[in-house]
Amino acid sequence: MEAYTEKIREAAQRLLKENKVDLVMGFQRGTIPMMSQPVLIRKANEGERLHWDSHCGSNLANYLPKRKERIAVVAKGCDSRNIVVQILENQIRREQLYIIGVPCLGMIDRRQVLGALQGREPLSVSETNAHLVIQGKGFEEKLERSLFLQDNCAICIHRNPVLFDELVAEPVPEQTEVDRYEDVKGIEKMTADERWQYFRELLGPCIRCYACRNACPMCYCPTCFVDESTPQWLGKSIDPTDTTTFHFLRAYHLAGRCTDCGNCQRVCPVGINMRQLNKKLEKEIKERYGYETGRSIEQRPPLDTYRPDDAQQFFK
Amino acid sequence: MYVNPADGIPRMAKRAFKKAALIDVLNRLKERYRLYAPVRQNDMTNYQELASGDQADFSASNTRLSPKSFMHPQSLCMFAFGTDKGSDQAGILREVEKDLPRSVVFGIRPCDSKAFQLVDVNFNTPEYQDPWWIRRRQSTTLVGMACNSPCSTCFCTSVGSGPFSPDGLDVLLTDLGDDVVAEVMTAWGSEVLDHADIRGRATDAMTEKATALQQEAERSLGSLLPTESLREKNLNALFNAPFWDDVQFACINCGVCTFVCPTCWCFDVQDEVRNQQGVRVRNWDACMYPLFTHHGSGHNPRHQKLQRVRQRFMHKLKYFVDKYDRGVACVGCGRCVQQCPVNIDIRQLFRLMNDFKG
Amino acid sequence: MGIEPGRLHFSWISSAEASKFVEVARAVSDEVRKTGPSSKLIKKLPEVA
Amino acid sequence: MQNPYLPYPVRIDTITVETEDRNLKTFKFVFLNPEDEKRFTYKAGQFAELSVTGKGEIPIGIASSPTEKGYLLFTVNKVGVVTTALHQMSPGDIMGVRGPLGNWYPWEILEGRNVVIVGGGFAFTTLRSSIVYMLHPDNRKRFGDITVIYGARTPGMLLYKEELMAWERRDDIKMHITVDATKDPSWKYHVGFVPTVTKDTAPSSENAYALVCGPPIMIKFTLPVLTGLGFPPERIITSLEMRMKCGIGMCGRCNIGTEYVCKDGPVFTLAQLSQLPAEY
Repeated sequence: MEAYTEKIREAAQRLLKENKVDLVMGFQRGTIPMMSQPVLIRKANEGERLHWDSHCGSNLANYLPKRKERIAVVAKGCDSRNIVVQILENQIRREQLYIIGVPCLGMIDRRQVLGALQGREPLSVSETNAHLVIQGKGFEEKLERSLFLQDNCAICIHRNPVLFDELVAEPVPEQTEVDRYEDVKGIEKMTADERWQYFRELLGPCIRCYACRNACPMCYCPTCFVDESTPQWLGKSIDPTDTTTFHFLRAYHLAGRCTDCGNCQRVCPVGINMRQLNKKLEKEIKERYGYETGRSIEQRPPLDTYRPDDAQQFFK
Repeated sequence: MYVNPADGIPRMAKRAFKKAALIDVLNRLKERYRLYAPVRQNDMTNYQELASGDQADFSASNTRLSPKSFMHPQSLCMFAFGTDKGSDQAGILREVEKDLPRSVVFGIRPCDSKAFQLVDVNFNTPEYQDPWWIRRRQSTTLVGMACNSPCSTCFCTSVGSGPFSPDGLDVLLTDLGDDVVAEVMTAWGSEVLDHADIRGRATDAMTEKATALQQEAERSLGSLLPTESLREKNLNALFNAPFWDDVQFACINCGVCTFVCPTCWCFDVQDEVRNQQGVRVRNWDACMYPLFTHHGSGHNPRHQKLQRVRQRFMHKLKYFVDKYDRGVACVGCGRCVQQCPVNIDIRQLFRLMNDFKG
Repeated sequence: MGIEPGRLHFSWISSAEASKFVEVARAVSDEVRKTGPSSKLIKKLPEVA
Repeated sequence: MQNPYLPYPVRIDTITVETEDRNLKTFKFVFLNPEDEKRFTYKAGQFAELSVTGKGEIPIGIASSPTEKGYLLFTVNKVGVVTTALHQMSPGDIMGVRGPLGNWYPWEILEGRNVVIVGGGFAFTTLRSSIVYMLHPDNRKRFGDITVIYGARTPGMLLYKEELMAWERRDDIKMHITVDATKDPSWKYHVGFVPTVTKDTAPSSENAYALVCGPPIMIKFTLPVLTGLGFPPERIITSLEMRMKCGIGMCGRCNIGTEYVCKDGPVFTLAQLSQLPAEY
């Protein structure tokens, strides 16, 4: 990880010094364990602020849409796929970007670690390739890194950036033996009523803070449908019908656009796994159109193209 | 007008009970009160009404969500109305009766009770009194639990509170391990202890142990965040300080910090109508959202993220300080530090703002 | 989502296909009527404090 | 305990279309309960929340004067959800008025002074209230010279045209009505922007206060003119607009720095505003 940090700093300083970019988007070390903060660097001498570790789960593509500058951006596999979609959707131009790709072994799920510590507070966390070493008041724990990945990272099959100008390390091996849709298949097997109940409970704790929406690099609409006032589509209270509608509609808006970067689930203050909605749609798109989101800027997404042989068995 | 029952009542002798009897205490209170306590659900602890079988859990320093919704529910029905033009009541609002039996929030932390006192200055003013806030304040007894082991993100001692502070509480409990010391602050508090049948006197040894725990907890919070210069800082200079640009970059403009904050009180008012029946509802709102200040004309005085991020911190650490002269609008619970998805840390803002030269 | 099967239909009808529209509309309304009144995603007055 | 969020029920008595684009209407409300009218004691410069059930509330300056008994006047521009609903209502409909809210022009201080009123467009409502208040026979002698500079884009966009003409004919008030442009050959008043007319007519700043309300662009260019005429910032008074909900300083959205526009304002002197962040 330290090697990654060194490479990122070196690239940032070089690019700024050579005036290849106007600014660099990366991460700085967090103020609490297992956290990091997205940071924007404009001067080469500020490059030392940049940092990398397994707690850089935020998706920096979220900060790109509509920016005009020449930007170097640090991107994991998922982030790079979001950048691809943003380029396809004309939110940013490829020529503006210098992508510092980070081959990724998965980001740590802070909440899972905190859960495993059962109330004991981590005061410092360090990592090796295989382990997290957690120190707190009167204890030290060594946790196996692979058991504490974010849910989306554990089933990620594109860990290496798909679009980049340089990589900070050799590509990592991709995971091949994972079933991305195990949970979705379980939900598909439910009856309509069971499914309804399941989603009610899944989304019940939602406090409508919109962190999931705002953390999503694909949620860049100038005015979100929940914020429209003429007409107002949705109530603003925590009424379950409104809350459910918000999550369902947002999921549909992301059909064929979500890369499962997991940022929505990561930021949710009440721990809702709304990714299950997105993954169902991802599965449909993959099965019907053979399309995986954000793999290439050459290929238009299936939902903005028409082919006579498009699957349409749901039409009557 | 709401009067804080703490006013003018001397602190009474301390009582004590065996911690093993806590379940009995809660059961007795359940018979007399609507009883709320922290309950663990998966990896988070939150307040909920204790139903039979629920186990109260006081191990978390802080609940994930603050207890502010006891006084200021996230969504609250203010008025009801009919929209049938044929009715003589069309267009007329009527208040909705609320079921507000005497309640006890058991195990609230001192920072959170202090937060209620701070928010009182917004909802209970000389000119206007917010009926819903005040009725809930009046119907709720706060039984606090001192914090023996504050988190590393806690900073209550920096902002005029403390892990053992009795501010805003009716009773302060201290967990000594085998025994629990109960210090009564108000008549409401003494009533709760009577109903819980907690009558034994705390021994001197217990009191000494509680004091030692207090000192240890306060010491563990470390050095104080700087706040002493906030008041004298020039408001406009601070407003125009260059650091806001750096502070705001990471912000994604979600409402997490404001929704988990025990002192964020902003709300929106919305009408909803179904089948000629309508309600006027108020919902938590947040200064992080562009819509919060968006004029009907399209003009928005805070259309940029920087302006909204600045508003939140300026409000807590400067506007509130200047307007009410009772310190910052922050109780140091650390929830926003823990929950901000992009690690914007209010403790950094204390330093930046307090130490700003210019 | 848990919406009963039979409540949601998709069809592709050109603006020139008036008779197909009538046909589909009739078929859809018949089928939806068979499923009875919906109990899901029905917005009532907000269920709040 | 009086619930400060509960509006007084009122009946719409009359609705007058004010402007040629029909976007501004003046609503005359009569209280359903006479005791509510007694509670609603206001001063010129205050506002109220107009409540339309099912749509919400909207803060609007009170256009009637405290000297006009038995009714309230509000002139409403159609911009958003509530104002559009309001524009679709009819005389006889019941709705709500909550207030009076906010502070007022400093009548205690204005007594014995010359008053210069500068208004633009549809922001003339509380200024109308002020003029009617000062011109009332009981009050007129309490004030010195009254000068009014009021402009709109065209003659058809002026509010309260009949009253403007009536004031024109009086000799105890100096009227300078202006329009940005007009093709009407019979227009016998000023043509030009409000700041220019202010500069040209040059009302004296001696013992005078200026009340200024209008669109931001008008305010921006008028303030330097008034300063040039010798008005110190303490004697230039304006009224601000903000998105509001509660109107009583609780919902948190309308602050400029430490001040809630709904409760601590909407009336501020230029001197006060200079101490606050320029965020409005």
